[in-house]
Amino acid sequence: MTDKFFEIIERPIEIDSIIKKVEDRNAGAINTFIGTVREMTKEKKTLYLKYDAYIPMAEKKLAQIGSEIQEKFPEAKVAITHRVGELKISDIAVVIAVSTPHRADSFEGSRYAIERIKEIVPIWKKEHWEDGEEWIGDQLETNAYPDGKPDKEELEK
Amino acid sequence: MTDKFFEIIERPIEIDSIIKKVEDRNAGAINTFIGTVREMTKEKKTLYLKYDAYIPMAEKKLAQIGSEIQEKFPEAKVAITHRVGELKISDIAVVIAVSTPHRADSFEGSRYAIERIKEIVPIWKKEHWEDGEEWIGDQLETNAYPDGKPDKEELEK
Amino acid sequence: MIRILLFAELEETVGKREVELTVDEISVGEIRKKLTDDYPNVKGIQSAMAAINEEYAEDNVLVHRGDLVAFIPPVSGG
Amino acid sequence: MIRILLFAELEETVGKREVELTVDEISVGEIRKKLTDDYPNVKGIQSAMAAINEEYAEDNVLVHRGDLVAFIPPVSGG
Repeated sequence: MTDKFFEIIERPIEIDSIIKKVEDRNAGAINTFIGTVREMTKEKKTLYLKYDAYIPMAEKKLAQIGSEIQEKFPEAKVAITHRVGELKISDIAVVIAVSTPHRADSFEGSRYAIERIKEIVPIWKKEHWEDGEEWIGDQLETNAYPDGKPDKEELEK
Repeated sequence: MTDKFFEIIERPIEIDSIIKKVEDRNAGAINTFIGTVREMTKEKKTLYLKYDAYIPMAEKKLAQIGSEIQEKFPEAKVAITHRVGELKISDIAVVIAVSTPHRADSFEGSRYAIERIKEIVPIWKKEHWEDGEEWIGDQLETNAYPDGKPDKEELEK
Repeated sequence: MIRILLFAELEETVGKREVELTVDEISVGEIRKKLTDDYPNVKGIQSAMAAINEEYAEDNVLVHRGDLVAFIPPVSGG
Repeated sequence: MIRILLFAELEETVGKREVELTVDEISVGEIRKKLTDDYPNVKGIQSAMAAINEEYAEDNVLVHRGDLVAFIPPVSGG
């Protein structure tokens, strides 16, 4: 783990070190979102995953997400680390930490970050099941972009 | 740190150990809320805090909050630890961890837990400022209970 | 005997965390009144919730010998 | 020379992560078409976003010698 607030790494993510990055004397709240590898999705059983990324652009886009959160909450501190490579069930894929003076903002910032990652950050997941493998496309639970592409307005943010 | 999912302790809280309690092969998301001691509240500068609790009842009420979350999200796992005693700026007062298969539910469960703690869990905070000290009453940002009391319906949940 | 626990500013203004009542049966509301009579300096007893044996209870509930009563000022954990 | 990066199923179906074009100027849309011509098996190039020098760009934007272009299939991090 390094001092970088927005990072793509190949090693396991140390949750504590991400949280430490956003500590602040005027933070009363830190919200942390941890994305883990789930075994069952509907009826399908995942054996393991592989994440790949366009690393320099992905780190830039993570930093952009941090700036977007700070536009709304100027006192927020944000750190995001995403892991790439082969991950097994229960391994941590991403850790987001957002500190703010008041708790509601930390929840909102952290939620915004994970949705935004699924829109604009060039990271891809390949699922390996018992009966095959597939690169997963747009995973937005919200289905904001049914065609899998952020729209023009989003990209210019 | 022990194996108890709902706990009041006097020692510093180890975040990782709380998160470990909610790990699950079918969790894709873990939301963690960390409440820390903030230095400035409006114009007032906090020097340190003291938390006190009615410990056996507080642990029971934390467990009740966990059950309430599982009524809504049966696959959720919940762990909450609150610290009591003297805490200084940036010390961690509470850690909530909620794991669920899908991310939206982990955010909702974690948010519910912190709001509910401020309603029904018998824990009190005494602020120590440069110019005095005071037991803090109802702190709900939502102001759901302007008289500081949960209403009857809430209590019977 | 009925044990009564006091917390936060109740404890501070009464000067102790625990008081005892030697009655067989009494309502929560009557205990509240008795505490105000016995400890005129007590602060916040009216806005405190009561709990009997670690569950919240309203003023009309009866407390019996052996029960543990607690008065819980507005909470501020988190 | 213009470097073009391919990811995920683009990389797999083309068989390499990087290809090069020896032109001075070309639009993103024209690169997209050229990849389809050169690699008939390529999958998902139409639904991929393009980026020039690590910023998203639309099909009408011109790419110049020395630029780094990337085609980014629908992302699935998190």
